[in-house]
Amino acid sequence: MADLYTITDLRLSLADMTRKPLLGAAPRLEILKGLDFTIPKGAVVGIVGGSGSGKSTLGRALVRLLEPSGGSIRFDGTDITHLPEAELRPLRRRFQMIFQDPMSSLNPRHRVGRIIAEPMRLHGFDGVDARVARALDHVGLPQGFAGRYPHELSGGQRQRVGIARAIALAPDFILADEIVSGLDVSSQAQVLNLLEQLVADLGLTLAFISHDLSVIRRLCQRTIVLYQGAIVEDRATADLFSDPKAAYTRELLEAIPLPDPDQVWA
Amino acid sequence: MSFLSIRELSVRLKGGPPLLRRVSLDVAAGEVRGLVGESGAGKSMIGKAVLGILPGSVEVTGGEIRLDGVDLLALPPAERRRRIGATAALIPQDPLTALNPSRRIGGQITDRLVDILGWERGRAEARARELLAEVQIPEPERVLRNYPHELSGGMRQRILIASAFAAEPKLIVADEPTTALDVTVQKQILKLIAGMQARHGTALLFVTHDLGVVSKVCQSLSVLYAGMVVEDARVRDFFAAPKHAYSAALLAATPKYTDPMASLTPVPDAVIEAVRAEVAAADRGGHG
Amino acid sequence: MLDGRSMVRRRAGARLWLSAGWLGLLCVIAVFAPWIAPKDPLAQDLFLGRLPPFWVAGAEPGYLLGTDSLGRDVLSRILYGVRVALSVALVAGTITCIVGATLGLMAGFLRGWVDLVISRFIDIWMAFPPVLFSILLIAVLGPGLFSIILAIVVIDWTRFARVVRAEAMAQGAMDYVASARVAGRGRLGTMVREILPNVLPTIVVLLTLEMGIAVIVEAILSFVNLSIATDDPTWGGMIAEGRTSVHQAWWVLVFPLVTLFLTVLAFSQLGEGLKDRFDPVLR
Amino acid sequence: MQLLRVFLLRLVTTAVTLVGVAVIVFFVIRVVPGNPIAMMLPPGATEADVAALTALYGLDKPLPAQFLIWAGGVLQGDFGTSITTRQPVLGLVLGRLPATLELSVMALVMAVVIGGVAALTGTRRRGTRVEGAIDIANGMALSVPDFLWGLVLILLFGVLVPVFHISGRVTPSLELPFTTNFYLFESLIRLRFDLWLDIVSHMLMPALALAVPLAAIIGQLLKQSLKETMHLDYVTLARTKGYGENHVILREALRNAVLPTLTLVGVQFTFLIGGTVIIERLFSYEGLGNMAIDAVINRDLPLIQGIVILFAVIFTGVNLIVDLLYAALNPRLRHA
Repeated sequence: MADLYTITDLRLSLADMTRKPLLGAAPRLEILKGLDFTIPKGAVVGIVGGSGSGKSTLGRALVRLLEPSGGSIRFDGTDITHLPEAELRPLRRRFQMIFQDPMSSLNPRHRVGRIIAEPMRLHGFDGVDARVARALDHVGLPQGFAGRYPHELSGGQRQRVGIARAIALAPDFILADEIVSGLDVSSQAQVLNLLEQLVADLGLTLAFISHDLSVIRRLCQRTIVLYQGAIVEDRATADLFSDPKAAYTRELLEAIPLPDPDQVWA
Repeated sequence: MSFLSIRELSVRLKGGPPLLRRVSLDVAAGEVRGLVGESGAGKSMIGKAVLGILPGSVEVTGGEIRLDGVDLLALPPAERRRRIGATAALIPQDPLTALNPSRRIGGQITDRLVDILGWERGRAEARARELLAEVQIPEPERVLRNYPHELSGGMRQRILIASAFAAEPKLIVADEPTTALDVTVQKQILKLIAGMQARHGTALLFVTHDLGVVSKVCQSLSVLYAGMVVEDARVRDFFAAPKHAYSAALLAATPKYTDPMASLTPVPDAVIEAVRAEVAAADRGGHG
Repeated sequence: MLDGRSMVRRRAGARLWLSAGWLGLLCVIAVFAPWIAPKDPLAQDLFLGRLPPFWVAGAEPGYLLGTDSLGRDVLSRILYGVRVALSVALVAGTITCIVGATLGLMAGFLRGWVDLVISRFIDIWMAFPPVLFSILLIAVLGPGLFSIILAIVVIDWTRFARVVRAEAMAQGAMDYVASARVAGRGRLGTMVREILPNVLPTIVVLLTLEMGIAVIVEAILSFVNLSIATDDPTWGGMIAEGRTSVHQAWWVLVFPLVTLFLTVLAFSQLGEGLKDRFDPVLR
Repeated sequence: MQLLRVFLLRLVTTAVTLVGVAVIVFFVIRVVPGNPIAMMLPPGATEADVAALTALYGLDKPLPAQFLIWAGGVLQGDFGTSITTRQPVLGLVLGRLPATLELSVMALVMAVVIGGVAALTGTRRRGTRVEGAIDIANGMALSVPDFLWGLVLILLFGVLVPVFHISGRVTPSLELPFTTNFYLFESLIRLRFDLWLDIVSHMLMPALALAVPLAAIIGQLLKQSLKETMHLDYVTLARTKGYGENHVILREALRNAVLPTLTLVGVQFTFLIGGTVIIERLFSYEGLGNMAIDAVINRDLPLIQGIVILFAVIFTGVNLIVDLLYAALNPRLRHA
């Protein structure tokens, strides 16, 4: 299988303004410290790590919301590492993102129908209304929701709108950044099942960022474990769970409280 | 005898729908009881009612909350406040917002001891040092003079735990105390709380949405749906075989990496409908 | 049922209709002033100077609200004064709003050097005392309606720019802006189609507030005798005259003052009312 | 280190701002059509007057050169000579400054007290009619500017119930033993309470007119800030410790709520000082603002420039002080 993403020595640093000296440049804060990995077409890859691991930064670099400071990101053969916004725009249809907080990522003053339709209009799709209807159908929302505002929906419903917006563009790749962390377990299960179904039906490539290994276990074939901006483990999910190699992965796994009073949790 | 005893507690939004529907539960001295439910189920509301910190927009419409045998709801406000301050404490959810940014750590631990319990300042400060050592904070002397922003999130959570145990309360309400933390830190903090609870023999009301956490720290639990207790069980019995269909579905929806295909099962619509009907029936019964 | 939101809405509704009603009435008066006004507002009659309003002993019939020291009818002068007040409010308010909001939106959303330049200008503008600045400008430009409008725009654009800039910055940090980028929207498109609708309620409130301020600025300039041609009736001019004779003829000050007060209040309440009514999040 | 960096950065931007003000005030008066000399001279001046004045101010030179001459003078404390009084501008301006400063500070104190009490009362009685009444009063006070409040006060307390003076700074017939122009301050120092009362009675109305809008802003912002703070976890935690409402508001919430209010109050205080221009006119109060309007009417160019620069220095100074105060009160910056 060909690789959709090839990431080589990816580095990203930000200026640390809190420690800027009186004169001269602020010291750089290394967020990503040289990552190498690939995402094959059709794969479902989990990216896991604690807070400060750089997983969200990595996600935003993949869809070029952030510009890396070193290394390269190749998307389907094209080097997008430093591609200017104007040249990036036609490519953007092909990699989409679903955000963690649907309340903030859906424009509060636009109706759901417009939120889903707008990206398609930008990319010159025809028959947009029919496509909006189909996208709503795909994520299991009734057609009437097109006329509602985001604040009129529940958390799980909003997240479905986020998914509908992403899949409506028929992208090759979707990045899901902690999309169930704000939801209750019952909506969590529903959204995950939906995503699993869509990925299979539409043949999508998915990168799923989460702090929750249990969710990754369910959804992803391969898992990348990040710790303080570096990859500590990158393996098939089943292997990673049965025989974790990195000390941090082991620590993560052992810390998870299973719903089972007999679990040894030392 | 149970130290905390809630009987038929009903709370509603002023002029609005009920938030708690005749909730009854007991916490024995030294026992840890989990309060579980999805958001909006009313689990935090129970903790707030016990501690007398219900928001101004809600009102208690009936029932009693007996703390050490005394019905808190029957006391005048000032007396109730003093009594709660002297016998109960809160471990809050978010360590980043639960410490006053403009006051030193020391004062925030000792204030209750000095102002409410009338301790001498020196004795209170000695107690604070002792507690910080107990929650494994290095250099307690220095930390007492720090402001919150100078400490990490994990340190702040430890300080809040120390502060909760300061007056040797008989009951502590822990309101999702680890939800904001990474799993690895969560484990340390849960172990710390459990250890302190056992050593001090404190009763603990543990509010959480995570059944995994409940199975680690609690001896009994109450499952809530729409402000109603649908199941009240010992932890071992519950995880072996939940009695109510809704709690069984909740358990099935909980992620479990050891058995991925059997976890994360959505709660079936039929179960939701059934439990809603149950709530409606209880409401009718309550009014009829 | 005692629902907090519905109570807020009822109060908002009342003030919206009251203020819109008052301003609507002023518009009608402005258009039909010559037919409504009982007297010629410029006609002087020294024998009828300082007549009190109709309910006070010594009043002349026909002069409902009395006369000023030159014997001019107070009521007619107030009615004619509406014309200047409203044209300044609407024209100056709108232009100031467009200029200031555009600059603020650009500074807050585009950031970078655009923000640097605009912010520096805002800082410099904030270091001028606005009243003195406007008096100075009128002195330089010469009196007249156009000068007043220009002075208001030149001085008050920062009111919009400052607030809109801050708001646009806050909105720019929201994920819906990032998601517009992911969808492939350009910067200008994002600014106009995504950010602007979210900043609009703030702009509307500022706009109506500014209309009230414009009326006041005109009054202040009339008060220091620098507004439009001196004998045209303006509320500020009447107030200036009323101030000098307040101990002899309070009505010359009171009636234009009350009119001005209500108008300014109506403009600001209109803005608050509109914001509450058209906010989809509140609705 | 952080504090020092913030301070130095602010100092630089302040300097840039002041230069900007100087440039603008200089060119606005000259670039716009109209002969500045003709503007400066009273009507009836002769050709010779015009020529003499032109040479005196170096107005025959190109504009940038003129600016440099003027700016060079300003840096050495030479603001030129007033056309109308033939006295040095600096002396005139500094002579009036105390009157305006006393008025502004008095207004600020009144605004803080009124606004603070309103905010605390509104928070203590939140959800009741008292809070509703405070909100309505705040809304009214906020939407009507100082000029109108001044007129309302003149009518109410100068005409209807004439209890306060509505004109001047002090009763003209009084003998003034003062050596400085800080009358309010000096009368206190000299224990001349009779004079002090007279001065206060003159200042009260203009100061109140200036204070009302600012009081409303403080009341509204601080109350909102307090209300938000009251929902924070550390306040809730304090309640569970057994503390009552007053303690929680004053000790836990107030200090943290004051910080966000403070920065806005700084800007608003400069608006208040700007408001003295028209309020002094309204109450015939002999301060800087009243002098400024006279200067404009008399086309006294050097005096106008001097006053505008002085106002700009005060405004930027106030903002600088507020920023430093904010840093000093904020433990995050203080102990960084």
